[in-house]
Amino acid sequence: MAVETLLPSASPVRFVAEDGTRADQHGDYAEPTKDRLKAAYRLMVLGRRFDVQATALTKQGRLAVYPSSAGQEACQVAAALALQDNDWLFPTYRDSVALVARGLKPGEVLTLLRGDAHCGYNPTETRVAPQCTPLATQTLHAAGLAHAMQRRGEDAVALALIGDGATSEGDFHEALNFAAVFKAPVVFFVQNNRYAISVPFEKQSAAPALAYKGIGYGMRSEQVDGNDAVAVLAVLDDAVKHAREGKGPVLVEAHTYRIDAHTNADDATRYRDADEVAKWREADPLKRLETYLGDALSQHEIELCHAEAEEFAQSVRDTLNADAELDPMSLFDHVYAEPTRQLQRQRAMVRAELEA
Amino acid sequence: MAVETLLPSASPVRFVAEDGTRADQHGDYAEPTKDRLKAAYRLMVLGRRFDVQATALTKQGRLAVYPSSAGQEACQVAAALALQDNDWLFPTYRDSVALVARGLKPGEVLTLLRGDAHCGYNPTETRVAPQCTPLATQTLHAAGLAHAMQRRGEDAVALALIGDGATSEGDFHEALNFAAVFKAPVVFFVQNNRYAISVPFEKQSAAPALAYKGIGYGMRSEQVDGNDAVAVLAVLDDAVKHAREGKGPVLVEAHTYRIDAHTNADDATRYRDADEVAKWREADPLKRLETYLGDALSQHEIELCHAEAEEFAQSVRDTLNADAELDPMSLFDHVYAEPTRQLQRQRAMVRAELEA
Amino acid sequence: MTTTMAQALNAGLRDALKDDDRVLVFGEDVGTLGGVFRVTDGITADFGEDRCFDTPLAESGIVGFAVGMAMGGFRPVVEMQFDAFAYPAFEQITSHVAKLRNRTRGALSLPMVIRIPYAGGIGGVEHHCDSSEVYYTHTPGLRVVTPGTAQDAYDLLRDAIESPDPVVFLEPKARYWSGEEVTFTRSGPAMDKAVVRRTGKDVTLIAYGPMVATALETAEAATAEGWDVEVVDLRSLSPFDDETVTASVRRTGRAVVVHEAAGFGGYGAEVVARVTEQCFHQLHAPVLRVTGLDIPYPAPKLERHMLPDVDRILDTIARLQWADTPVVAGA
Amino acid sequence: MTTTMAQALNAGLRDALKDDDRVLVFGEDVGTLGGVFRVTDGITADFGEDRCFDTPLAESGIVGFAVGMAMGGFRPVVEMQFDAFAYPAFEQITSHVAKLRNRTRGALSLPMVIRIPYAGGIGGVEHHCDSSEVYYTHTPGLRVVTPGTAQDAYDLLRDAIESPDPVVFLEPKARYWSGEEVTFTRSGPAMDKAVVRRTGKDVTLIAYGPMVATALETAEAATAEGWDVEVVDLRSLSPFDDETVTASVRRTGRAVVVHEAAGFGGYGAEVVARVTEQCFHQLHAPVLRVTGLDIPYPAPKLERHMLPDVDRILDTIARLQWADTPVVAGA
Ligand SMILES: Cc1ncc(C[n+]2csc(CCOP(=O)(O)OP(=O)(O)O)c2C)c(N)n1
Ligand SMILES: Cc1ncc(C[n+]2csc(CCOP(=O)(O)OP(=O)(O)O)c2C)c(N)n1
Ligand SMILES: [Mg+2]
Ligand SMILES: [Mg+2]
Repeated sequence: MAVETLLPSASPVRFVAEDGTRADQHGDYAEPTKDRLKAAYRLMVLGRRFDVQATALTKQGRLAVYPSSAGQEACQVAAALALQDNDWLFPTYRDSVALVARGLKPGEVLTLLRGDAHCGYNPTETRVAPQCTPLATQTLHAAGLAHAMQRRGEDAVALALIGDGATSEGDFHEALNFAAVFKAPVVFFVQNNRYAISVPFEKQSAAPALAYKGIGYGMRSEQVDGNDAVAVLAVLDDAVKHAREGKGPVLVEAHTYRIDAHTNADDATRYRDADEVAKWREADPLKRLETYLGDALSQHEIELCHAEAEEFAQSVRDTLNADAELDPMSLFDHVYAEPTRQLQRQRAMVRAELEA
Repeated sequence: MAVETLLPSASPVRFVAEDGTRADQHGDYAEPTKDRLKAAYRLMVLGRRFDVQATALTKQGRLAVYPSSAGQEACQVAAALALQDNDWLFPTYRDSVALVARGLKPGEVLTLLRGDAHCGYNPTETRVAPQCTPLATQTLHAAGLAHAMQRRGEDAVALALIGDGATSEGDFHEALNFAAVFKAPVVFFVQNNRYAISVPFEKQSAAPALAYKGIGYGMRSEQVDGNDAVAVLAVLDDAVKHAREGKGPVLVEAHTYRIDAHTNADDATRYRDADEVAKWREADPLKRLETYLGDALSQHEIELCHAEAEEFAQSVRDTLNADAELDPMSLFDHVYAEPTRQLQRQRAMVRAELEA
Repeated sequence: MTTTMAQALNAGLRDALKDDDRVLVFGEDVGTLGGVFRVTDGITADFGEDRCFDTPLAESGIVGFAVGMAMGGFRPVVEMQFDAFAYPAFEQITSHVAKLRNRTRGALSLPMVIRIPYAGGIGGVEHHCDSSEVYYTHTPGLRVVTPGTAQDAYDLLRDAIESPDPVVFLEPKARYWSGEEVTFTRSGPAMDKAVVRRTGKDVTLIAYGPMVATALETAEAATAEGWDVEVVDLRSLSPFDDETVTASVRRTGRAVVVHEAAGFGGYGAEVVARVTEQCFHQLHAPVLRVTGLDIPYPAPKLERHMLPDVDRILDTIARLQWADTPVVAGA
Repeated sequence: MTTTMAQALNAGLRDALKDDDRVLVFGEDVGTLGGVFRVTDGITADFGEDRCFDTPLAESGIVGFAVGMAMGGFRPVVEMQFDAFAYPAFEQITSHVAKLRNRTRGALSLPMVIRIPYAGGIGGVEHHCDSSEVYYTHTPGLRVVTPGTAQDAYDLLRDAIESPDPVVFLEPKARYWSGEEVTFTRSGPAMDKAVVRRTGKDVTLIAYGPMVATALETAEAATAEGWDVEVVDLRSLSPFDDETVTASVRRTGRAVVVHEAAGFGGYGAEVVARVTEQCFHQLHAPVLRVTGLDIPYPAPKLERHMLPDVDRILDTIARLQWADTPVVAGA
């Protein structure tokens, strides 16, 4: 009923201005420790390098498709850092950098986009759901899983990533409502990168901000500058804590920007100006954090991060340049727990074809 | 962006207190004229009588099922009165009284519930969409139709009725969003009667009120005491005007109560207390309006209303007691504009069976 | 003592809840009310709100939430209130429920049951009477079963809940109130087996769900025409039990498939196609179908013309070229 | 000059927009971008945002909004971005688009087209390659058509937009870039007619959409085996053109149906069932199916094993009991 406590801040939470200086627009949010910020920095460097590498690999045909995270590293890294090992992450196709930040191996992350299999990692072990393509559907899974954890008395939170466009889908609405009614420990984290493929946010929603949807479900909500890693981490830390303490779900919207095209297959020049992109390149989250950290981050540390990222990129290349062994017979393995008679017959057919 | 203008009043708009005295909780809303209120009164008497009659007819097996509007007459009558002839109404199965108030013939209204056909009236002529069963789906049709009218330069508004439970469906969310993005002249009117069959509002939503959903779409919104006919009419008049003037859609939530069971087939004693129902019977919208109108409504006028209602009930009985002629051959008529070969064959089969 | 199908389902849910505390029942009105068909009657009272509860009114929500619950170790049994009201959940069912095991190469499984009261014959208004089986049977990764008897309602529901695969459990709502002696010992055939409900030597009637009783009635009536009709109840629509069905058709040499759903692209087409492929040279006549009409489900007062009945089935049996002079059906 | 299927569709949309100002094109990314497959390329630029525009990202919303627009006198042509992303609209399509004319006894009609790029063969990741035709063909009230050629893409789309009935228009996305000489004069057969694409006397290959080209290739390859293969392109999946198909099968006495969708409960089952019923005594062998496997659509690197190809079709033709010694397929 406390209407005010459900509305987001009137303007996006910020700790750091665009030029890297301190901005005091963060209400009661506590600033993350320098160590945490440095950890974020390291992962953002790694993530960006990974992203560049993956994009390059599409040009060489080693990846079928790649939706870049460029410009959204603050959001994706913070999403991973805000979670503990036993928490669950529900990512979309866009969120490969979050998976890398969560510690998944590049080969595992890229299995889907390379076209080898639908999911390259074990969700139970990693506590990362398969990267989700049918938009917004994963938000319901996150709510259900969070509720399951709550029932089992496990101290685990679920964080669902979702794009601005996908918030228009009915499933997003149903997920927010279920989560709020069941007080499930889930954080819905909208990366509003201003585009759904070619459709700008203005055509997607007439809301003052997507975070204003929270109150309609009785859910706490917040909006944050998505290119300010300090702010995103502070807000997500707080949201995850809120959820973990059993106080209910939280909706967080980060205002950010998709620097690259939707995927390598897309041509963004068809629908937006170079000027707009250039402007947002200036708002680079990585540069901003680096400036803000200033002396807290030595030149040596920066170099170490980049060196590690280069090594990581090399390992990405190595992994992707080796062809994975794929067994056509595996097609029939996990349709049901046991293959049906019909599948056994079809397997025999394919085997015979391969042996012919 | 003007956040405040999008939020509903902090408490439901009211002109009349429960005891029929004046209540000043209506902000800037203008009070409808006495003539309009008397028209509303007349239709509420008529609607209530219709409702009682329809419920009785289920007991005699003349209707397959009937979802009663008892307790919601203020909402349903106001919905009809707020619209002009060329406006469109999108009702649900619950809203037979709104259809009666709109001037549809009882036989037309009850065709669906009698089991004769899916829709008993001509939507194009009456500008009333078929009563909708798949919950929330009609809200999208209303938004689309309103947008169509807007494009054609027709001065027509669409008003979609929907229950509290149905607001949980994804389609409701998508409809609000489409309407807001296209600035369609549509009013979404939620009759929050506190139950979705057996499920109380508390299990349906954690929102402070459903009207708080509006801001999440950038849509004007309001909440109103649904048992105060003066307030409902004032708020809907204003909402329809807003939409008609091209200022965009409006979300209105009326707080009311479903006095009867979900339908005659339901047993509400399984899930709610007699006390609760008794309390709400006291909040009767009809009695409240009658008291409020006081001397403006003569005893003679009241008697005339009741006499008209009795006559109307008689016509309902007459219509329903005569069996409609149903031609099985009509089954094949409107599946496609022209019956396919397959349907022609099936029609021949049924005809042969009937002639055998 | 007779148990109705609704009661047998209720017993099945109760026994499953007792045996396995990962089992949860939820959906619209399944809690305090006990469901609009009373299938969950008394369960919340007896097992607590924790095990059987109402959700907000959103079918995609219910199924998607159940997916998350199943990922989190539970075994959700969810109810869709009516056939057509499962359509909002279609994306969740098709893109997730059916595929999650496959997408994760077995790392995640979804042991969940989606109960759907389906088909007509109860005088329901529009959207309350769809026979929606094909939408599920054509979707790899789902199991689809449907009981034709109260005993099977119990047995199949227990099996479905224990299955490691997601199961769409179709309940023939017109049969909810029909009763018989039911034993709660689970001695029945496996979930994916069809059963011969009545033996006969002239023609095999293949039916499922709401049409099993109609098929048995027809078989009785057919004796008057001198036809000895065998009745097979499919029980499992996906996977299909070829063995039982083809064995029967090979014996009889003739077959008719019966269902309520519209015929075009209906489940019967699959039955005809596979039986014909496997038994072509034992068939004396083409396998025929008796199905619902290819129209939206009619209003209550006309629904009887939609539904296969004894006469329509007998008429079709009569067309099975008994005369040994091939009659060619016109185009 | 060759025109690709995507270009032919673009031309069809343009000509429809020109001829009838009630026609509107909308959906996700169809405006400025011209659609992810560029089918609507340049249309917004040339006809204005008023005639071709982007909507919010919600498929149920798009279809439901289109229903309202059609009730209001427009003729919406909406795009679902990919097959599996039409599933959120399933309730709107099944319960409203298919039924509104029927529910209102003809008072309202819904002249609208739902364009859906479908099927695989383009190396798309999961959920981008479903062959979802059965979900629509089994739903009375919908027309379902699918072009196999660029010429038909133009002709069928124009017909679909002019149809008084709602049409699900399935575009075989793997064929978007395949081209041929196209005339924009609409001299083709009616929307609900199948066509014989190649005459032959030994066996009828029945195909549609993405498999028409594969069927024609197979027919060429079959000459090496001495089989003279007739190829029928169905074009209209619902309603079905019995006349053309059965005339062909009666001539050849053998038939094979080909489609990409999973076989079980697939569209091919309906074709087998009705051809068998109508041509039983002219058939020398059961009508066989070559279909996708009964598994979720595989990842790109394995998709070729899913899809019917020339070899698999030839193998199946070989099983059509040419030897005149009946070979009984095992259970
Ligand atoms: C249900 C559904 N509809 C359509 C698509 C096709 N599609 C893939 S990504 C995308 C845009 C998503 O935009 P947004 O949610 O803003 O996420 P972003 O890509 O910007 O991260 C669309 C339309 C889909 N994957 N799922
Ligand atoms: C999509 C869908 N799901 C379920 C139902 C079954 N059903 C009919 S009415 C109803 C409750 C609706 O409650 P509410 O929206 O509050 O409207 P009310 O009946 O109270 O007017 C339910 C669950 C339906 N008609 N449509
Ligand atoms: Mg986006
Ligand atoms: Mg209600």
